Amino acid sequence: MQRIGVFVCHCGTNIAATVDVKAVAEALGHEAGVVISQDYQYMCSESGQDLVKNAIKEHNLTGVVVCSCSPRMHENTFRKAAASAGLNPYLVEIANIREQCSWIHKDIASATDKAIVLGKAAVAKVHLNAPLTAGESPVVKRALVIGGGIAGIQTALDIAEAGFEVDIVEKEPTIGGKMAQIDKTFPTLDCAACILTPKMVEAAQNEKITIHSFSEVADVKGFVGNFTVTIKKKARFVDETKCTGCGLCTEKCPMKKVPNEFNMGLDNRTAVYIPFAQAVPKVATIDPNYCLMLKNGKCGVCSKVCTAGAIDYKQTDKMIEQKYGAIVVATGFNPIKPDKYDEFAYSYCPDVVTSLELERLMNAAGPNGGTLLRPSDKTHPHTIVFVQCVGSRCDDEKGKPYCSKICCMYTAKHAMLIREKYPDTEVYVFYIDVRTPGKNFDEFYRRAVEQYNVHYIKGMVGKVTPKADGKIDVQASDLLANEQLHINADMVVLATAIEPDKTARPLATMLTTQMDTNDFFTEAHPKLRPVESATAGIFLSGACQGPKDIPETVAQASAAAAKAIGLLCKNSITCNPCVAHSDELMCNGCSACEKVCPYGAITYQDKEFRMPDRSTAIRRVASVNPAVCQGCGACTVACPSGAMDLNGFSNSQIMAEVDAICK
Amino acid sequence: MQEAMIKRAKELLADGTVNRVMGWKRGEFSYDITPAVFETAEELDAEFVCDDLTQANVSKYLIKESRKEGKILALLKPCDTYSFNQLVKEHRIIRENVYVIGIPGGPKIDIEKIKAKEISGILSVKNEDYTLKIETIYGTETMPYYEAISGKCENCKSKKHVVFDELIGEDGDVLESNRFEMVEKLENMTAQERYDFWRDQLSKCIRCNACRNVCPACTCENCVFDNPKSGIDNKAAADSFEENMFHIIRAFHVAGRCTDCGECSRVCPQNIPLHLLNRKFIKDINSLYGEYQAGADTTSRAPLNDYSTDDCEPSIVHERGVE
Amino acid sequence: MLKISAAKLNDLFDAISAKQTLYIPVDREPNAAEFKKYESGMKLSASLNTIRSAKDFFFPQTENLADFKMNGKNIEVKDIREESEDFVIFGVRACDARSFGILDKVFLSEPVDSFYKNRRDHGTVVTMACTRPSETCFCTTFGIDPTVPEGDCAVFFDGENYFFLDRTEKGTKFVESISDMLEEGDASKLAEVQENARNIMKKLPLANLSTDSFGGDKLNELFDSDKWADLSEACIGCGTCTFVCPTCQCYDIRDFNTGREIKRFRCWDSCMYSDFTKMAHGNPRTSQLERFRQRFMHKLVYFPANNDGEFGCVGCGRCLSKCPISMNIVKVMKALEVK
Amino acid sequence: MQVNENFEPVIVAFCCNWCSYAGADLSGTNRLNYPSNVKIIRVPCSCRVNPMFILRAFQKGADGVILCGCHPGDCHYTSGNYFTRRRITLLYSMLDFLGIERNRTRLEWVSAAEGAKFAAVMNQFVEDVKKLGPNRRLEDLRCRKQ
Amino acid sequence: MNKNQKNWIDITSGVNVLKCMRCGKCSATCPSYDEMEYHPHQFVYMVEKGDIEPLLNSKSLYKCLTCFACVERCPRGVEPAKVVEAVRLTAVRQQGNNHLIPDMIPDMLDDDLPQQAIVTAFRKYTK
Repeated sequence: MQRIGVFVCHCGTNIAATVDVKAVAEALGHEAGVVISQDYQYMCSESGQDLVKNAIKEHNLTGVVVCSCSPRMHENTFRKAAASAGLNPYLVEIANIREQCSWIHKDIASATDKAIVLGKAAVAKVHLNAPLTAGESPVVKRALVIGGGIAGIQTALDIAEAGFEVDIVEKEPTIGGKMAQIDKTFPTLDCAACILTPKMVEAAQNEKITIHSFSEVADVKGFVGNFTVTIKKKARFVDETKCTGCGLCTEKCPMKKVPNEFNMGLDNRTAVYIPFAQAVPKVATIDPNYCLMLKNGKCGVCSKVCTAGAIDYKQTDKMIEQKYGAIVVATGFNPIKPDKYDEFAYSYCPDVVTSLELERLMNAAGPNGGTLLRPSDKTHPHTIVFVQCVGSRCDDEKGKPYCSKICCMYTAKHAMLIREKYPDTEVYVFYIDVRTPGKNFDEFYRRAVEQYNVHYIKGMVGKVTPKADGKIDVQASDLLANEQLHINADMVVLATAIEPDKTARPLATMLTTQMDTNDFFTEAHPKLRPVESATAGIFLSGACQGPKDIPETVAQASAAAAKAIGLLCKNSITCNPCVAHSDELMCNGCSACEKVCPYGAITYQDKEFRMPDRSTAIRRVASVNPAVCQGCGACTVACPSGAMDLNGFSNSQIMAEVDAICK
Repeated sequence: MQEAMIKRAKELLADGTVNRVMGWKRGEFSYDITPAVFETAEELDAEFVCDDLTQANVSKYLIKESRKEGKILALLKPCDTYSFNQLVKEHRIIRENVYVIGIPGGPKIDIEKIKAKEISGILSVKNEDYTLKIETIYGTETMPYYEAISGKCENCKSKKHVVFDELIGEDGDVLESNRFEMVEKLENMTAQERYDFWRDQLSKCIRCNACRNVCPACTCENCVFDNPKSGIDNKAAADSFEENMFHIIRAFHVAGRCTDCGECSRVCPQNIPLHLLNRKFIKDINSLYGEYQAGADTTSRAPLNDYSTDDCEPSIVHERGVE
Repeated sequence: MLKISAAKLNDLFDAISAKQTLYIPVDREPNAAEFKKYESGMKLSASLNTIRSAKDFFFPQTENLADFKMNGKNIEVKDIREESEDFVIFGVRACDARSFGILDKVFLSEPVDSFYKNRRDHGTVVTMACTRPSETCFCTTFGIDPTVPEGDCAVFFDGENYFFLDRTEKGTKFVESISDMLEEGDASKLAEVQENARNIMKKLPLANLSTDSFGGDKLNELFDSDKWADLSEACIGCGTCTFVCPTCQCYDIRDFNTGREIKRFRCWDSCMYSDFTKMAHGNPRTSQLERFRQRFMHKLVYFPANNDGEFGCVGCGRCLSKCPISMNIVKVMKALEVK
Repeated sequence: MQVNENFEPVIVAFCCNWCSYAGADLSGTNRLNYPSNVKIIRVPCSCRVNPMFILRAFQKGADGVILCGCHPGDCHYTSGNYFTRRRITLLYSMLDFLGIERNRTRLEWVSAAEGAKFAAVMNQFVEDVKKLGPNRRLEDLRCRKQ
Repeated sequence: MNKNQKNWIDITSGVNVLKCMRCGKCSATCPSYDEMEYHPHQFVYMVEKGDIEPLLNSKSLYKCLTCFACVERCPRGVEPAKVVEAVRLTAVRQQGNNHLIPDMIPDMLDDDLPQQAIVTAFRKYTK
């Protein structure tokens, strides 16, 4: 026989003003199984909790119903109180008579009636509550970082620092990401390479870190603490262990007309290549789309010149499988291609460039060795126009709806650098708003205006027209002067929007994490859990979660690392016990539940059963991994036989509530 | 055709491909045909029957039979292959243990249709060039073949065998049928008319469970209506609600899995048009989530175990037809 | 014999129903007759028989037995029994009429089922002689003469007139109550009609079905027969045969919680169901073979063993036409027959 | 149609824990009124709601049943409410097919931020059900309140 | 501020002027800019404020070629040309019934008339 205690809270006057709490306690006291029914001023206070605890001990309660505020508020409080009094915490039910009763009704009679019904429903439910014990699942002490940009590198370094093994998977031949392509960084104007490359080397040299460059994540199985990831190591046709990175092959390769991705296609590289001098790992890669040997079987020069014998034309993609306890996503961003904005003439005028292209043009390791020259005729530009918000802040059809966040600052940086190095050059920046929220950011922008005399014009460029004389006519509006301008420019630089990497969406599917409509990963909570995904054990680092500058990226990378370390430190994790479970005797093995499970928590086994007619039979039955199951209950409805049920929200419990309410 | 089936079955038994044959056995009269498993050539010769009156869908028996020792030969009509395939998809039938021969389908004759013409004392029914010659105790009667076509064959959806190891006779195509005609007619009624129609029909239900037990989609190890733990178990329709409840839940449980084989309505002793409930779901699924034929393949996702982010809202119910 | 012309039959029905509730078989749709409460203008079905048997009148499919309430630790029981009203069932066939005798043996022997008895006491069974049997009929196998049915009052139709023969006290009272509408008539043509029907009975395909191999003393050999496996193989375990059967009398008692009180009710059960007579330890008959065997053993062996050799089947043929897979008592009897 | 002014319908609302239940809490926090006829049952996700529960509510005396979940795309469990949407669309369509009044059932998406919407939805729903009167077409006579 | 007028313009243009983020790209792109007293971005801004009277009285109204460049290039999909058109219609309606009807156009066609103007007329009167 159940022995249930009911505790009705006044919540000061919050409840008691509209609900006759004494009447509620009295009415619920008559319910079957209820042995004690009390009311109290503040049930969540220490003395209120003591009331519950004492009653549990004194009356040897088998269930507790607290009629109070929302369970979202104090369910845990009362569960803990019950546990400390020796009652299983899952034998506590809350009847929400504040948010869903006293606060919305004015009439005392009807509010009291409703509170009684809600209380009865909770009593009916608690009759069927079963003690639940949270399970434990072991944690594999190794983390995976997907993406080897500054975010991934920082996360990996921090995790390794804490003493855990980390693998970085980078799809390009080298780690470094976008930061490696940048010349100087705002607002300090220090050289990006000078601060990034030491970190790259550190990552390479750290014993705890394994870098899988030129690799991709092919499959993710498992769950928090116990992911099994398949990594595809793409064939680079060079034996990583043998290549010394001497670069001889890249010098001798006869195929020299390959667009150089690292320099944004502004110059060429060879078919066998090392992306840049400080690449990590410094290993050559053969581009099978251009290599004459791989395409036609005729050449083999690199193989001949390689003293290490590292060239291997027969190399194939390799799959490696590894277990991880935590996964950090750091897939980063790409600038969009501004092709579709005809008015900016990007697709046909070589002197209209994107900001990242300008970075390369100005970089000492770039195509012009650091001298800013127009791509078309390699002359020195005297008038440069910067256009802000290209593809950002648009409506959905025209581009990205969000602000790309970094453009205002890097444009100020570019303008300043140009004015500093080439004082004879006039620089115009067309802006809609200048957004500089960040430490020393506005000061930086003001310097561009005040110290470097960059012409900031509020207005947008409407049309860019290349002219026969090689000049570019830039037609724009100056909103403050209320006039339309024509600027005879030599170069136009577009501050293009940034978007998540294309690989992010398929990856999100594999990880069962959520994404927003722009393909940025969604954090578990925008304020309280900004570096975790909603899927346990998956963390977010850097621009994959939203546009970020370098300091923010590094901060988030370290935060994600801290979260991952927090997980990896545990030997095992406690699981939510309100999970689905399958009654094997009733399971048909039809796979319906598996199809609707968003977490892949359901697997099937062939098991031998003694059937009702005393025969034995091998049957396919479902089993739920309680560590993976999040307890949504989708499977319970998909299951036609009712073999699937959910702890804490079982069919019989919900029906008991329905019955009590409809009575 | 029956001879060809017996001949081929005997060959397969003889060469050891199969050790049993799932077929039909003749009865006391020409129409009381019982699904049966044959183990020898002699049994086949003596009792096997597959004629115009052989209606039963035997695919559900193969759940159990495919779990026995050795391989069984199943003779499946086109509509039966859909049920069979759906059961393979749901891991209920072990495909490797069944050798499937696709046999021609209907239209089959339903004896009830003949009896409805007030022809009684039926001793035999012969199809003579699409006229039925019916010998009765009270003399010989005739009626056109098409007037006696079984309800389940009236709106045949397909003559195609979706799964087979070999065929006897030819394979056909998926047909254009007007099988949703009656559903549409009901949809166009007022809610009160629909309510009256279904009250009239479902109040006839005696909860004999024939529809459930014959249904190839109802293969639960333990049906929720038999399971006291489910909270909705009941043995009898003690109230009109329970008549509704049983049929709504049953139709919902087979929604997206029902191949529209028509067995439920065929076996109902009270002639309740139960298939209309299933067809309503099929029609809704087709129109709201794209054409889907359960059993047509073994790989696609069942519509209720699938979704699209731009699915319609349930308010679509309010926007359609008559209230 | 007292008679009424066919043309006046409905006047008679109107007269009866004015005094008490009258049930007659009517056609719901072709070949689907059912007993309905008579309302003026309803036409007596010409079908041989109804889909459901007439047993519902005395042993309904579901029946509320008692209501009770939990009040703290007390149970408050409400006796809801009420005296039944008088009623007449008209047009019961000989097979169903005999089935009442079989049900009586179960429900009226000690302890008497008061719910059943109440209805039985108040119901008058007016039977109708068969003139046009069907191929599925085999009542003669169980010693029933369909041309002279049992019941409180038997009615015979010669094509023009309905003749009334009272067979019990209740029947006499019934005939008296309608005597003002009846007239004395010439029953000579009736003998011819009966003779004709008897001749047809002899020619029926199941006319030679015999019960010689069955009975209370054949328990062991029949129970252990190796034929059951084959016979039950196709059985899908539905309750169609049981629920259309006029003699099946098993029921289950269940409780239904309405939220305010608990209704204890009984409902027909079927030995074909997997949860039939399920107890704490499980089901005593775990396979469909055992359940299938139970049904036929009960009708052909256990029932006669306890009831002076009377079989638990009346040969109405309903299970022959309604079984989804066409397995039935005739096939079972033929298979188990000792030749 | 005659409207019984005194008719107080029993309304069962199933609310998912993450959005709609929180939305209901929010309407309480904001002191937004809706009738006390509405009684909420908390479920982890709208996809936990079995059609059986909805029918059970009608059986035991509910006059209207409303199901609330996160907006499509916002499900805490990624996809739960998409399954809900299909299941419930088909179920409601079937109930309509059987002649059950359309306005007795509803599905609404209410986020944790939409306290006002929650109250508005409930006000509207109760009003609609009041117009329909007591549930007669899908009731169990044994459970009818005398 | 004339609320009715503003509402009418909002409805007839189908434009939500609140979507404007004041980037001025419409004016940057406008071929008739120099001819205008009020520029496309000002049309949007002034309609938003309900400051419509000056627009109705300005010749700018008739300088818009309805070339749709601003519609094409507006990053926010505001469609300034439709706002201008709506203001123009307001002016037309205020003039009573003495405005141009489509049937009158063929007679008025001039060989020297720029192609653009004809297209504009078509756009304007086939709306």
